[in-house]
Amino acid sequence: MGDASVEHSHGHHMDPAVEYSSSKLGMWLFLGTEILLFGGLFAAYAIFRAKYPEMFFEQHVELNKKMGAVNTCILIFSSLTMAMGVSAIQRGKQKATAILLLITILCGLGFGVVKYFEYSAKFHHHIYPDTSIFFSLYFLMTGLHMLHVFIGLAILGVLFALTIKGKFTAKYNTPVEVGGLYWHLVDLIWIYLFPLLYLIG
Amino acid sequence: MSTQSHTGQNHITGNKTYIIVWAVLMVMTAVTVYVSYINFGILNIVIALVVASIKASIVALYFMHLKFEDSITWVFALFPLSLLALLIGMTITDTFTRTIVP
Amino acid sequence: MANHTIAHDVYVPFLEKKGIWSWLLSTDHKRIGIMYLISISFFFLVAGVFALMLRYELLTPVSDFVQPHTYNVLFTLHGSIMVFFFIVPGLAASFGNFLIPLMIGAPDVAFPKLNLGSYWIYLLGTLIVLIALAKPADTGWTFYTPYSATTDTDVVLITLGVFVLGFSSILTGLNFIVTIHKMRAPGMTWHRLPLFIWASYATSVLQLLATPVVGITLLLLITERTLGVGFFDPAKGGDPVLFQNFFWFYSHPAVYIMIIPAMGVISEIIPVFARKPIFGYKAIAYSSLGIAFISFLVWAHHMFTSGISDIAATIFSFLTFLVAIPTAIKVFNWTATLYKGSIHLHSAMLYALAFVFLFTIGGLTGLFLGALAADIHLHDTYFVVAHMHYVMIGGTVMGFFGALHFWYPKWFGRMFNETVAKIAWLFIFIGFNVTFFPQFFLGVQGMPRRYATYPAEFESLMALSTYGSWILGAGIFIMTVNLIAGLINGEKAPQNPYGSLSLEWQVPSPPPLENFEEIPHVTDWSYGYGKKK
Amino acid sequence: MTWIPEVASNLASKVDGVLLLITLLSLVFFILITVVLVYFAIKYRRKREDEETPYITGSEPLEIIWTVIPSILLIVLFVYGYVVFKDMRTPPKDSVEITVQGKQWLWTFDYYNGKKTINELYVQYNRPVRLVMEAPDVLHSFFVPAFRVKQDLVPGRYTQLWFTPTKIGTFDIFCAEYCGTGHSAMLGKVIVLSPEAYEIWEKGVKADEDAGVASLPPAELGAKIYKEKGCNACHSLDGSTLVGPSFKGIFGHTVELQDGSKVDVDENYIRESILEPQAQVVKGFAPVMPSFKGILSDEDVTALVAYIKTLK
Repeated sequence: MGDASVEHSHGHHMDPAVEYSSSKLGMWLFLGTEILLFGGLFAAYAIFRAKYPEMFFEQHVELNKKMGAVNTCILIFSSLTMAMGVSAIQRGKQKATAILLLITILCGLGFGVVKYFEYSAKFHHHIYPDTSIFFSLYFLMTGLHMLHVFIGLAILGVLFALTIKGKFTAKYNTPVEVGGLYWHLVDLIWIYLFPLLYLIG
Repeated sequence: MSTQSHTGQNHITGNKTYIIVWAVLMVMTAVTVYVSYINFGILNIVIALVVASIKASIVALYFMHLKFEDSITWVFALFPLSLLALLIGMTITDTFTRTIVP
Repeated sequence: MANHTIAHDVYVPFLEKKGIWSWLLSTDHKRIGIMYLISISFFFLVAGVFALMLRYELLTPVSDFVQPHTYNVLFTLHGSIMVFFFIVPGLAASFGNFLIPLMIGAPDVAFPKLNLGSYWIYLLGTLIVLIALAKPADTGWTFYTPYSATTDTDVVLITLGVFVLGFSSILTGLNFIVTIHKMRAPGMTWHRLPLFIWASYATSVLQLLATPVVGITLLLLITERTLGVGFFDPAKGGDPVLFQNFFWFYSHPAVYIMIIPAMGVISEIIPVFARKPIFGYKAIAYSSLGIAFISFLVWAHHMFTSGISDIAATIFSFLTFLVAIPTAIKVFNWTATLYKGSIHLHSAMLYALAFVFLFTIGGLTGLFLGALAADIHLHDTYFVVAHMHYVMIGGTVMGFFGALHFWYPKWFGRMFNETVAKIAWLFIFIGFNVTFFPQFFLGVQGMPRRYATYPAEFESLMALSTYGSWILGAGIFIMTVNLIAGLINGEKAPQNPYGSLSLEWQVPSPPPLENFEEIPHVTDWSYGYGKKK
Repeated sequence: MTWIPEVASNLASKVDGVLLLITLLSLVFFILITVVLVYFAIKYRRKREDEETPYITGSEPLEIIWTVIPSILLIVLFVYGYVVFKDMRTPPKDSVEITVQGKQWLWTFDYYNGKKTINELYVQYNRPVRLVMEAPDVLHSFFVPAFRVKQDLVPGRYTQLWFTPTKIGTFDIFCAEYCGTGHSAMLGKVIVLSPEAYEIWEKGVKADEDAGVASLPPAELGAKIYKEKGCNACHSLDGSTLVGPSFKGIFGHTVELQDGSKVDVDENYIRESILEPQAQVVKGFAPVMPSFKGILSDEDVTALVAYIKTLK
């Protein structure tokens, strides 16, 4: 390595193994931050759930359990396709990866559509974030989650475009894996939101 | 030139495993929805949260490959959770042990 | 080593390129560090001017300089800018950026582009807050509800700005943690790391994991004002004290985000100018992590009179005393490092010694506020103001000034006037104590903080404090002029003017673009001063 | 000037005990560190460039000593602080109960016998008092330095504190939690009366220090009331806007009300605004002023009107 061709610009090109493990660690750290960002809402939920059990019980019935369940299935399925997409690119199968990413994106969009119908039904019944503490929590938790879905979709869109262009191979696919981690977090948070809001209120 | 393969971290999980994991997740979702229609009182919350936690762990371990990660990743995956528990735990301790002034 | 460098390649200092875009688009950690340094110094001076205005108003008991509302706006801006614009990014973002790759033997941080992005986010946050100045908030930097939810000043924009700044802080912390884990040069084991790196690591963990909580808290405050959400509004079933719980969950660790890097700086300066190995390396290193960890457990000691439960207050009081232990350990170890040394009282060393002295006062007065019964009397009085400034100025700012004087030759390749620096130090040291020591007595006597006007019985001490602020202001002015003058016409700095063993001094001043010609192999720690037996 | 405010409650001396112990311990450590620091800095200062220094990297026994000794002392401090705190939080069963309301920016006190005062809390010497406190608007904090007591008032719930006054006299009440523009004007007094004087006050007769006040000229009496009853917290004399309209030059002017109608500020309007503040509120101000009915006598109101007339 130590030949005369060493140039100043070389510093930014890390050893690929280091870059790979750095990126992954970086994303895990970011997920930790995300968990604590939602943490404030989870803490608020815990306190008000304990303080006003009747309110939560009466009002959670207003939420559409079926739509929530459908969305849970959609997200879990998208997590599956995402994970399979990562495996596919690690084996160098670019086409399979592109298809799997596309399915994941479609699932994410589907989730958004269902959520849109849910929100508009709520507004139709004059239920807004300031209706009660419970609905404040509902709108803020699902709203913040929805924002993460959108960010996730944007990341997936970029990954999809780059996959089609053939940027990722069995040797270099760090962004796919790291982006996948982010998408799984979106699923992970929903796994908690669904029972907390729709099921046990 | 070394590639990722030397680290051993780049574990490729087979699709079979993923589909089993997915099936388990779907079954648990069904269970938790089903249980929500039966009134167990306080147990409903416990069941829902336990099921959600198992699901979340499975997603983290398999889909997110935490199972194959090094210890430092584990530390940074679990430490935020303990802080979250601290935030919730201590805020609740405060809120529900306050002196009620008549 | 120097010969080797020259023989091998042409030396291009990182400061070589000129032009605004060569800065704003640079991913070089040293340039980003300088951009942070300029930004935070600017805001430090601005908020310092606010402080001088506050003290000037308090020269007499009545409102004769500004009206109470203006006074309230001024202390809000002073606090918010000092905390969120200067001291939280502060040493971590400026010197952290500059030093971490150099000290661990890396060409840059792990994610250079993200690093630049963090700076832009910081700029975006400052921009939002600047817009908020059209109708500046009067809530105090703590934004306590319900006042912050009901005042008709602009709370939304300033909290949004702080929220954005939080992201900058999170991403910087993330970057540094990964850098320290993954980018260390061969042989740079954890127990050979300079203590500034340990401190930066502990700080980064706090930045990463505490900041999101204040982020969501401020978002909730914003939704309270815009969407009518009522988590903190008693009329809607909410709880104002919940806001304080959430707020301090971040803001107490934030105190350590501010002070731990300064502790790291002191641990670097003292051994060099005492020519002694740092005393109790492992104790200092692990106490940084210990402080960071315990800092998550003590937040409610800001709330003993706020209506939290007695049980919670008791638990938090106990945990608060725990944090005193690792802090005390550090002070003892720094002092012991001086023993049998060969001490050179360079201006950086003077700041380091001032740090130990003033921080000891700040730490000891913290005991009063941790003890339940005493805190009931002292809470929200000038005692708290004095304690906090002894920690923040006596600690962090002394560390910051020390770092400025210590690494100045390395960073800019020039020297400043040492005599003027010592004079400035004397002004700052005296001015600081005259300003803030009387405030301990004011607090014990019951003078509440955030008072635009005050009872006449406090006038003599209040006036003394104001006179002190003038001396302090003069000192900072002299120091600033001296450092700027050094940039323009200072002598060229040698590579290693103090004979330090740390890696950053083994490259030319200012360092070349990629720091090291070849990634160094580290064989020993950087504190091997003195003669081994 | 004294180091510490006077000791005027049973709790004050206990809190001072904690303060004293921490001060002593702090002084010991402070002097120890400072002396060692300065001594080392002088004794070992560099005399020659080539001085040799020993390679000392630490000492485990020392680390253990300076970890364990402070730890023990800290636990002692914690326990002492806790014991006194517990006292401060446990009001005796036989305390006199007084309801306190803190609002922007004055204090009102409601007594068990239906009496009501503003910014002046009357208590009896040597008899425990429990304050039950609430705030309708924002956080406030009730702080009496001479009693060493402090407690925030939180909207939406009641908080409490207690003390037994052990000294006859008048003591400052401060609002210690920032509450807006008038925060530093939210001051009051605790007036500790002897049992005899308290009995007279309870029966509604003016306490003796007020005797002679009635003989003041009306405008002067008004000026005194303006300060004592907390008018100054919301109504400025220099034309600046606080919570309420400034008194400067208001008399004889026409003001616009919230419904757009206009009214002349004359004796009757001022009288009504004091006794029934919500009846006709000036445009641009919130209807937050408390009624002074039963607190100010007719003479007092007349005196205030006379005073406001003088403010040109």
